[in-house]
Parts: sequence; structure tokens; C-alpha cells
Amino acid sequence: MTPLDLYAWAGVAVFLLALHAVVTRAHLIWKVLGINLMGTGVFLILLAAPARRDPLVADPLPQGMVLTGIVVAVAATALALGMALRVMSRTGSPFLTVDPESADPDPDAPEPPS
Amino acid sequence: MSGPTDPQANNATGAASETGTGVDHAHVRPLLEDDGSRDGPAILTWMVGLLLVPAGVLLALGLRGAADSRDPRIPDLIAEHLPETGVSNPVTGVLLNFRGYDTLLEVAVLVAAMVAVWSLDRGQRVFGLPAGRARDEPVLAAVLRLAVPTAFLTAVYLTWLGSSEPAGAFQAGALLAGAGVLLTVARVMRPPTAAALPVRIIAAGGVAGFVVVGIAVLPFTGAFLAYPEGWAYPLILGLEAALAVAVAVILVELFVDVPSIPAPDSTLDTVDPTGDPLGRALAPDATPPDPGAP
Amino acid sequence: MTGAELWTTAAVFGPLLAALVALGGRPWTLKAGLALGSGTALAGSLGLWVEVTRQGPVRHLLGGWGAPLGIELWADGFSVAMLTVTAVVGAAVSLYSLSYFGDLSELDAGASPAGRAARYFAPLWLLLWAALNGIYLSADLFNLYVSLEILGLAAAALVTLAVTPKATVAGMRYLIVSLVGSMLFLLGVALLYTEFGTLSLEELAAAAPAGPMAAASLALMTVGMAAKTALFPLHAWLPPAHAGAPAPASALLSAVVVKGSFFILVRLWFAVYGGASDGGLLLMGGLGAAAILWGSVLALRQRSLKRVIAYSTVAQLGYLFIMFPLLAPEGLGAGGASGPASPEWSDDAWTGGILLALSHALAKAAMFMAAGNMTYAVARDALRDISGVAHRLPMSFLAFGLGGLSLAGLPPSAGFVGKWLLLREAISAGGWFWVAIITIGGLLTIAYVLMVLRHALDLKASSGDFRPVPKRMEWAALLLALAAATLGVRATETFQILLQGGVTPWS
Amino acid sequence: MELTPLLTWSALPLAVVLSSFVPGIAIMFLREEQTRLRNTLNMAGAVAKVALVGLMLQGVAAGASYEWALEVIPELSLTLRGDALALLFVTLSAVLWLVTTLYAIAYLEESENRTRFFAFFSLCVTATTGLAMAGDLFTFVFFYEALTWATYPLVVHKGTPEAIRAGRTYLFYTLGAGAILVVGAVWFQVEAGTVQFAAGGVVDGAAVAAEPVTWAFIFAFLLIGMGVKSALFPIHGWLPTAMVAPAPVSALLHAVAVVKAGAFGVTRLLHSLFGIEVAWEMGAAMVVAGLAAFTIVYASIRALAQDDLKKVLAFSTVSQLSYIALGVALLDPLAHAGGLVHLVHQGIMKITLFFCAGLVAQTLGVKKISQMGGVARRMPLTMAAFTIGALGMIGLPPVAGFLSKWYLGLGALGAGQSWVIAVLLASSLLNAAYFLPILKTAYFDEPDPSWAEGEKAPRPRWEADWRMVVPALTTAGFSLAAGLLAASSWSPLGWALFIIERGVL
Repeated sequence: MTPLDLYAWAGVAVFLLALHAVVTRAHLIWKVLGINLMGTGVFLILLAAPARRDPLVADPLPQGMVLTGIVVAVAATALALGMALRVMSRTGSPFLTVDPESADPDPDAPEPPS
Repeated sequence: MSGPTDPQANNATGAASETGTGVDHAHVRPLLEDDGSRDGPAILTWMVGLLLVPAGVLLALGLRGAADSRDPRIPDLIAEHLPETGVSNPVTGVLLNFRGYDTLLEVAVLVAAMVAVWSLDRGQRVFGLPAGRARDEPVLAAVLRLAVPTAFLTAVYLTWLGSSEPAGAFQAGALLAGAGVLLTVARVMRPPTAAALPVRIIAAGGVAGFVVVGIAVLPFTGAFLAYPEGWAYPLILGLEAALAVAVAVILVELFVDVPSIPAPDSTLDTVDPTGDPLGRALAPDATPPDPGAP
Repeated sequence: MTGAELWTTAAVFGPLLAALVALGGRPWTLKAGLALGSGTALAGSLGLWVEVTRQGPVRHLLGGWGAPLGIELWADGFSVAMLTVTAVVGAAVSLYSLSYFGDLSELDAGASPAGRAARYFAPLWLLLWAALNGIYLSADLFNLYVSLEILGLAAAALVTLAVTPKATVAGMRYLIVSLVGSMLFLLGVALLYTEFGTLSLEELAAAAPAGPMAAASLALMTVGMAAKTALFPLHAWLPPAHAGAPAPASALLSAVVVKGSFFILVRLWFAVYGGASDGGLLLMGGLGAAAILWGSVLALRQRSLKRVIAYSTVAQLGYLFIMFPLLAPEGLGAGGASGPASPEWSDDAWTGGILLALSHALAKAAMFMAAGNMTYAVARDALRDISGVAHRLPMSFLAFGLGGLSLAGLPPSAGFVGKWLLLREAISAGGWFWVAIITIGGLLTIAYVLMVLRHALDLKASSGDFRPVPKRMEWAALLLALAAATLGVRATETFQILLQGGVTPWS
Repeated sequence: MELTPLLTWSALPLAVVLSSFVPGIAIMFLREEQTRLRNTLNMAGAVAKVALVGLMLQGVAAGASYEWALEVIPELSLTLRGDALALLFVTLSAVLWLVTTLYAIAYLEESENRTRFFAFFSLCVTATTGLAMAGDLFTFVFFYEALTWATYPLVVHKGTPEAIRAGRTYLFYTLGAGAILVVGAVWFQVEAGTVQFAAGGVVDGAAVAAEPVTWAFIFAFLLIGMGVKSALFPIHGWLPTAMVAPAPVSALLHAVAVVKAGAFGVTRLLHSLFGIEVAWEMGAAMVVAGLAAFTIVYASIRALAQDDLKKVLAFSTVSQLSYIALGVALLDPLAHAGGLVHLVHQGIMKITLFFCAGLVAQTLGVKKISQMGGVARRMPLTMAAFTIGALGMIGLPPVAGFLSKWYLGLGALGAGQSWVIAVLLASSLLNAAYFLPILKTAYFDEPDPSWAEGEKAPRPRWEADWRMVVPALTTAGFSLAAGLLAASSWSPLGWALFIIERGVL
């Protein structure tokens, strides 16, 4: 086991913990940060795992991918936070409360004959 | 029911922007609190966890055994071709030459996020200190005087350095954005708004520069973004400069031009008197709100 | 520079540049942007159609570097077909949007929701268009990821152009699903790079990925893409998002955006993994079957027009996954019994499945635009509110009906030909389960299409105010519906382009 | 005979199809009040179609054949072929479309949604001519399914809850069977390797013997698909329900388009796909003949119990259609001729009856047999036409229906199926039992107060709108002429025998 293995495993752990938060936490901020952390987990794996074959030669390609990924993650997180603010401003709640399944335009309408 | 031109709504927002309270903290704080009561039942939390643990173990075991057998390896290929890229830093070579297309799209992601945020709501443009107060705060003024020029200078240096050392447009852009945010929050600089044409031109400049260069070299080299011999370095440096400025403006935009709470036009947006998803009325006073609507 | 370089550049970077033009925020920049984007996308796809028909799959080495060092744009018949249908749908929706959102110069662009929608629809859509075309032409895993992110961000923002709380929540949910899907995809990319040391799809295909890491990354990427494609049971986000968005956005999201991730799934499973495992293919087909039944039944139970169409998308996407087990090398029947499979029909599942995807794109866009016309006219969305609208908007009614024919697989429509081919493959392979699903799904489709038509025809209940619908919006819907019908009587060229490269272009 | 270039034009079948398709689409874009233009388009299309069919008839009689194909995908084309059998049906639908159009223009005057009605009316006929000239099973299914949806707006035209219910029943039956038909057709292609129609069939008898169960299923699927439209027991239930549609639609559904598409489909199934000999070997033809015989008797008995005039006619249609299926299922050329000629005879006689029922309902508001007392005195021309149709249905000479039954009987004897004679006799008696009382009521009973009281207004010069009376008299005239001039080679019987001569068996 090398330090690189540890980094990669940490990446897996971060990814799955963050995924867990996204799935189980209701608050939007948790979800958005969770998604951001999932990215961080992948970046760790991406930097550590391919480097294990030859730790002495740095592979610039994963580094480039991670740099690109970080910027993409910034953009995605910024939009997700902005949209979360919009949700809060329109529904007054930081949860996805307006259940779109139940929000039929007029629930009192008679059942259409089928 | 109010239409887009409802005078009352306009007055309310007008008043809000004058007093400089785009975000009403009293409104926001409860929204950020989370006692976990809305989360799913604990059993769900545990079950998802139990599902993810074996996945983690499998991934960890798999990663331990994984190694590519590719030959020649990509690092070797990059090292071999780096002299043709016009830069000496391999990561910059990957970002701006070998995989310049990815970088182009990466800036496009930023632009997409910026446009998307603009489309969410009328931006909250006024926040932070009341205008002109920075002068009266000696510590803030000193920090600004020191930090902003330093950040600017460093950004220029980082852009130039990118070709040979780990640095480049994005690092420089982030620094510039930091300075911009500082100036905006201190109300020294008017926050850039979506409506301002220069903002849009600069923000689009990164992608535009990339695409224009890519197309311009196409007739000479036969491929998009394939720099002609001897042109790689100046073109990359020019692109880096445009990117740095564009990234900076976009990041500042993403920071300041976000939906405000409570919504300035909440009366017309949340009531949704008609079935029109854009909140447009059918005709002036044409139909009364559906009494059955929630 | 050959045609390949020119046309791929036009298809990807034309709409991208057009998005920047449209960002100008003036009425004329919006028009110029949409015109430039539509023009370059149409020219690019048609140019590539000619090139690929003439010389088979073509490539464009971006930056002059080939794989694995650089990124290649790569076009085979599948890419070209998807590019073209996107261009046709996109051009029609662009035209439609100019009228739907109203005149920007008369709207308060910053403050009113309608003004914001009018101003930002075009740049968002053009960015999305560039990303979609990028996906169809990409031959590189990481590049696919970046394109996917543009697609996801712009698509979610298109939903939230609608200002209702419902649409806002639906858009947020869509964004979360989309981003999580991208992250799962990215993890799959990381694992593949670790194991195989390359990002090029073609090199990966040559390496014939197998083993636990390859399987794990395929699973991760499949879950991610299936979520974005709204494959049952990951479909719950789709109906509120597609129903809540403004009509042109609904049309795009349902018709072409979900096809982006579907395209990636097909490429991965067949072009890269060579069909992966039979069990996996059966699972995908089973989920598709469940989607057909579940989506259709729920569509029948909706009371709002756009939700019916949105659930129909869930169901119709199921058809595209029926293709998976039928494409398996020896044809996977549910019972395993094998009939006399004629060798010349081995492409049936492929051409039939993709023909259904193309026909769904055209028909669904037409139907959402027609539905948009109806709701635009009455400013309401409940089925009972569109009563009698058929008499006021006969062209939209016709467009909806023709689109419905195509979904149901009734002639004349591409859906009819597509289903004929899928059935032929299923019967040759002895897959009677798939035959039953395809048939039952078609009948359920008729049922919900008819439910809408019946309401639209209902004269007695029609009353109330009626906003005149611009003719351009009616024509845009009808033209797409006619395109779907035309593809049903003449699909030879499409059929042949799909065989350029075929299911496994790199084998 | 010297063939002019026009007579050898291979796209003539396409022109026939387009002659109703183009007006149909054009009408769709007209405004409701553009009555004159709409009527002009309709009549122009109908006349053009008859003229084009006339050209094809001449050509085919002189030995020409027409084939036009559009490749949909490789090895699957839309093929239109103008051969003798196709022309039998095409001529019937073209001529009857012309008279029905005239009738419908008058019948629907002042009513709503005529644009929609006439657009789909034309599309219906387009689909019918298309499937009549289909050169292969794919083309046939293509137009057959198109016919289903094109007819739906006509069935629900009135928009009443009853009409919508009838429309749902109609779609439930036809689309359900259509789905089965598609599966059967694809299966046929997989097993037989072709979808082409050919005289004598394309199925290899040895292959059938090798896999009898598979082929039995294919035959059953195709038969269900075709049988529903030709109202074969037990899948005939939609037809009497669909009676709520306006009279021209009933006429079209029952005489020209939908049911004939089914009957023609059964003919194609036995004659052009399996071949009648193979069908007998596998026992399938016997099943068809048995079902048809049962349907003939069963539907006649049901007709006895009806009071609604159109319901009687509907059950009569169910019964009469099975003559066609019975005829083409018997292994004898004369039975075949009888079945084929009945396709035409039933069409012209039944459309006469529906025209008359519509005339009576439209002019006097009489829909039930019990209210028909004395109608003949008020509307003598109409009832004369009705009488000719009814006598033809019973099978009395010299009306055309007699010839059908005669040839069926001869064929049954030739095929050694003498039980068919009993069926024919029983059916004729039953036909008489439900038609003759109607005639008796109309001619000899006192005028019924339900309509007689409303007869205050001055009568029109004719007993009703001439545009409705003339079509009824015309088709009644056809029914007589087809019987009287049967010896001519241009009579339906002559043409049917010509088809048999060209080779069926």
C-alpha cells in the first residue's frame, strides 16, 4: 500500500459520503455542497490512481482534467446555489417542498372518463 | 393578480434597492437553518449507507489492482510532443494545446452558468456596505489599497508565468475576481450587472477568442485550434490574457448577480394567476384567477 | 482542410458563437444569434451527411493532435442522424421561440419574468445546442463530461425560465439529478483512465474493456446517464420539469436534450463495450419495458396537457431501451428461443431503435409546440381548459394528431417503420415478451393521445378568452409533425446513413 | 387494342391515390365558410378519380399492368399495383365515393365542422384506394392502419357522448386488431421472407407442413387483423355501434371503405399470401368458411330483433360481408367469383339502402321501422330504390344479389361443400324475414303520425333534396344493371370471372 492508494481510497470515501448526503439530506445547501464534494472525491482519485503505475513521472493529463473539472465544478455550484436561492425566494423554503407530483393544476377536476 | 407592470411591485423593489438591503438577513437566516427534521427517516439514511459501503469496498479493491498497460503512456507522449506546443509547462500544454477544446468548453460552462444565473431572477445588485463608507473605515481602506493592486499585479504575472510554470489564466482570473468581489462588497466599485454591455462582451471574450482563433487557423493548418508553426506561443499567451479577464468577470457575476430573498417580484411570480408559465396575463383583466387554484 | 473539418466546426462552434451573439441582449442580436446557430447547425449536419454517406465515418483532429494526446471530433451515421434531427428540431423551435416569448423591445428585460425569458432563452438554448452537437461528435470521455455539464446547466436554466414555484422546484431537482449524473459519469471516466490509460473512445473500444473495473465504470456511467435520460425508475424528475418549462423549452428538453445522454449510453454499451454483458442488456430492456408501461399508464391519469406529453416522454424513452437486448450479438429473446434469423436483418434492432429515437424527437417537439399553442391561446394548461381549441387552432390540432400517430406507431410515420423493424428483430429472435411490450405500448399511446384530442375537440365546454396565436408558432409545430410523417414514407437515406459505422463503429 | 402513353403510365395507381389525398389535405386548410371551394375540390377529386380508374380499367383489360413503388427502407417499399383484383375494389370505391360525396354535401348542409368531415372523408377514400392497390403486405398494413385513424373523426363527427362512445368502441376493436395484424404481418415476413402479394400465394406448402403451429398462429393473427374490419363473428361488435355516425359515413363505412377493406384483406390473405390451396391444406380456409357461415346466420337472426332501421342494415352488413369471406375461402373458382363479385354487389346494394335510410331520416326524421308506415307514399323514389336494394339483399333476380348467391352455390357444390347451400338458403329466408316487413310497413301501412304531422310545409319539387335522391337512384340503378347486364364483360361479374381467368387458383 502506497500513499497514492490512500489518496485514491480517500477519494472513494469522500465521493460516497457526499453521495450519501445528496441522497439523504433534504436541505438544498447540503445537496449542493454534497455534489461539489463528490467532484472533489473524483479529483482525488483522478490524481492519485493513474499515478501509481509510475509515481516518478507526473502525468499532466489528469492534472489538466482536474483543473478543468474544478472550474466546471465552480460554475455548477454557483448555478446550483443561485437556483437554491431562487427556490427559497419562490417557495419560502430551503427544501424541495412543492411536491411536483401532487401539484396538479386542478385537483378538483372530475376524473376524465377513460 | 398583478402583471409585469404592476406599479406596486415596482415601488416595493425600488424602495428595496435604495435602502441597500438586497438580501434581508432576517429572511435568509431561517432558510439556512437545518435541524434535519425534513430528512428522510433514519432507516433510509442507514440503508443508503449500507448500500454504499460495499460499493466503496469494491471500488477500493478495484482501484488497488487497477493499472493501465498502455504503451506508450500518455505522459511520455506529452513529453515527446511538448516542444511543439509552444509552452514548456506540460499542464499548460495539455490545457491550451493538446486539449484546448476542453478548455474552450470549460469557459463555455462558466458562461452557461453565468447566463443561467442571470436568467433566474432580477439580480440583487446592491449589498454590502452603504456606498462611500469604505473611505471612513481606515482598516478596510488600507486593505483595499494594498490588496487590490497586488492581486492585479500577481494576476498579470500568473498569466504570463503559465506557459512555463504551474499557473495560468484560471488562477489569474480567480485572483482578479477576488479583487473584484472585494471592491464590490466595499462599494468602491459599482457591481457589474447583467444589463451592462461591457460586462457581457468581456465575459464572452474568452470563448469568443478561443473560437475565433480556432476558426482562423483552420484554413492554414486544416484543423480547428491547430496553431501554425511559430504562432503557438503568442496565440496561447493572448488567449490566456482574454481568458483571465473573462473568468474574473464571470466569477464576480456569479457572486453578485444572484436571486435575492425575498423575491423582489414575488407577488407576480408566486401567485401565478394564469396557466402561462411566464406569468403573462391573457389580456388585461381578461380572466379572473381560478378560484379552485391553490 | 476537408469537408469533415469544415462541417464539424460549423456544427459545434457555430451555435457556440451564435450563443455569444445572442448574449448581446438586443432584439436583433437574438434574431441574429438564432439565425446563425440554426444555419450553421443545419449546414454542418447536412454537410456531414453528405460526407459520411460518401466516405463513411470521418474525423477531425482538433488542434492537429490525434487521440490519445488530443481530442478528436468523430462522425459516423449515428452522430450525423442525431445532429440532423437536432438541427431540424432546433431550427423549428428557434423560429417558434421568437414569437412565443414576445418582442423583447416591449418587455422589461431585467425585471419581468417574461422579459428575462425573452432575453435569455436564445443564449441558453444556443449553448445547449453547441453542447449537444459536441456530444454527438465527441470521441473522448472527458470531453463528453465537459459537454454534458454545459448541457445540464443550460437545460435546468431553461426549465426555470418559467417562474412558477412548481417550475422552480422542478428545475432545481433537474439540476441536482443532472449534476449527480455527471459526477457518476466522471468517476467512471476516472476509473477507465486508471485502468486503460486513455480517454479516447476508439482506443478504449480497441482495448475491449472487461474485468471488474471496466464493469464498475460502465455501471457508474450507466446510472449517471440513465438518470439524465430519465430511464425508469430514475424518471421522476422529468414530468414536472418538462411540463413546467415554457413550451419551446419543453419541446427541446423532451425531444433532443434527453437524447444526448441516450446517445452516450448507446456509444458506451455498444461501440466501446461491444454489448457488455447479456444480463446487463436484458436489464436495460426490462427497465425500458417498465418505463413504457408505467409512463403510459401515468400519462393516462394526468389532467394537464403538458404533463400528459411529459409522461409520454418517459414511456417513449423506454422504447429506445428495448433496442438494447435486441441488439445483443445473437439477439436476446426473453425465452431464448431462436427463430430463423435472416442475416440481412441483423441491423433491424439498430435502425429500428434509432429511427424511433429520431421520430420521437420530431414528433415530441411538434406535440409540445402544439400544446404550447393551445395553452398559449387559453393561458391555461388543464385538459378541460383546452376544450374546443381544435376548432380555433386546426393546424396545431393537426400537428398534435400527426405527432401522436408517430408516437403510437401508426402510418404514415417514422414510428410505424421503426416499430416494424423492432418487431421484426424481436420476432426473428423469438423475443415474444418484447413483441408484447412494443404492441401494448403502442395501444396505450393511442389511448392518451386520444384523450387529449377528445378534449381539444369538445365543443360544448369551449368558452372564455382566447389569445390569438402567431401563425409562425402554428407552422413550426406542423412542419415538424409533417417531417415525422415524411420520414415514415421515405427513410431509405436515414436507414443507410445509420449503417455507416452502425452499432459498433470501431470494431 | 393500341395503348396510348397515358394508359401505360406506371404511376397511374399513385395518381388515383393522390386524386383524393390532395383535395383532402387542401380542404384541411380551408375555412369553414369556404363551402363552394370545398365542394369544388371534393367533386373535382371524385370525378378525377373515376376518370383515372377508367383509364386503368381499359389498360388492364388490354393486358397492361401498373406498378409504382417508393422505397421506404431497403427491401420494404410502398408498392401500388393496378391489377385486375385491385381494380375491382378500386372501381367500386371510386364510383361510390363520387355518389357519396354528392350525397354528403347535401346531407351535411348547414351542419358544423364540414371542413374536418370532408378532409377526413377524402383521407378515408385515399387509404381505401391505397390498400386496394397495395402490392405487398407492408403497403396493405400501412393503408389499413391509416384507414382506421382516418375514419375515427367521421364516426365521432356528431360529437355527442353516444358518438364518442361509439368511436371508442370502434377504435378499441380496430386498433387492437390492427396491432395484432402488424405483429402477424411482421411475423409473416420473418417466416416467409417476403411480403409480396402474388396470385396463388407466396407461402411454401412444405414450410407450412414443417411448422404447422407457427403458421397457424400467423394465419390467426392476420385473420383477426382483417376479420375485425370485415366484422367476422365474434369481432363484429363495433359495426352496429358505429351506426351513430351520419348517414354518408355509415354508407362509406358499410359499403365502400372500412368493411370492404377487411373483406378485401381476407381475400388477399387467402388468395395472395397463403394461396387457397395451402390454406385448405392447413385447415385455415375451413375455419374461415365456418366462421363466415356462422356469421351469416347469426347476424341475420340478430337483425330480426332490431327496430332501428340503421341497426337492421348494420347487422345485414355483418351477415352479407361474410358471403365474401365464405366465397373466397372455398376451393372452387366459381365460389371465388361469387365472393369477389359480392364485394361489388353488396357495396352498391348496401349503399343504396343507407342512402335511403339517410333520406328518410333527414327528410322525415324517421329512424325506426315502426315509424315508417306509409313512407312510400310520401317518398316513392326513395322507397323504390330501397326496394331494389332490399330485394337484392334477399337474393331475388334480376337484382345483382341473386348472382352472388348463385355463383356461391355453384362453387360450394363444385368444392364439395354442399352444406353451404343450406346456409345460403337459411340466410335468404332470414333476409326476407327482416326486409319484407319493412317494405310492407312502408308501402301498405297508414302514414305514421310521427312524421306525417310535421308535413305541413310545402313540399320541395322533389320529394327531398335532389342531390341525395339522385345518388340513391343511381346506385339502385347500378344494382339492377349489374344483374341484368351480367353477361357483359364490363359488368362486375364479368370482371370477377376475368380475375379468375387470370389465375387465382
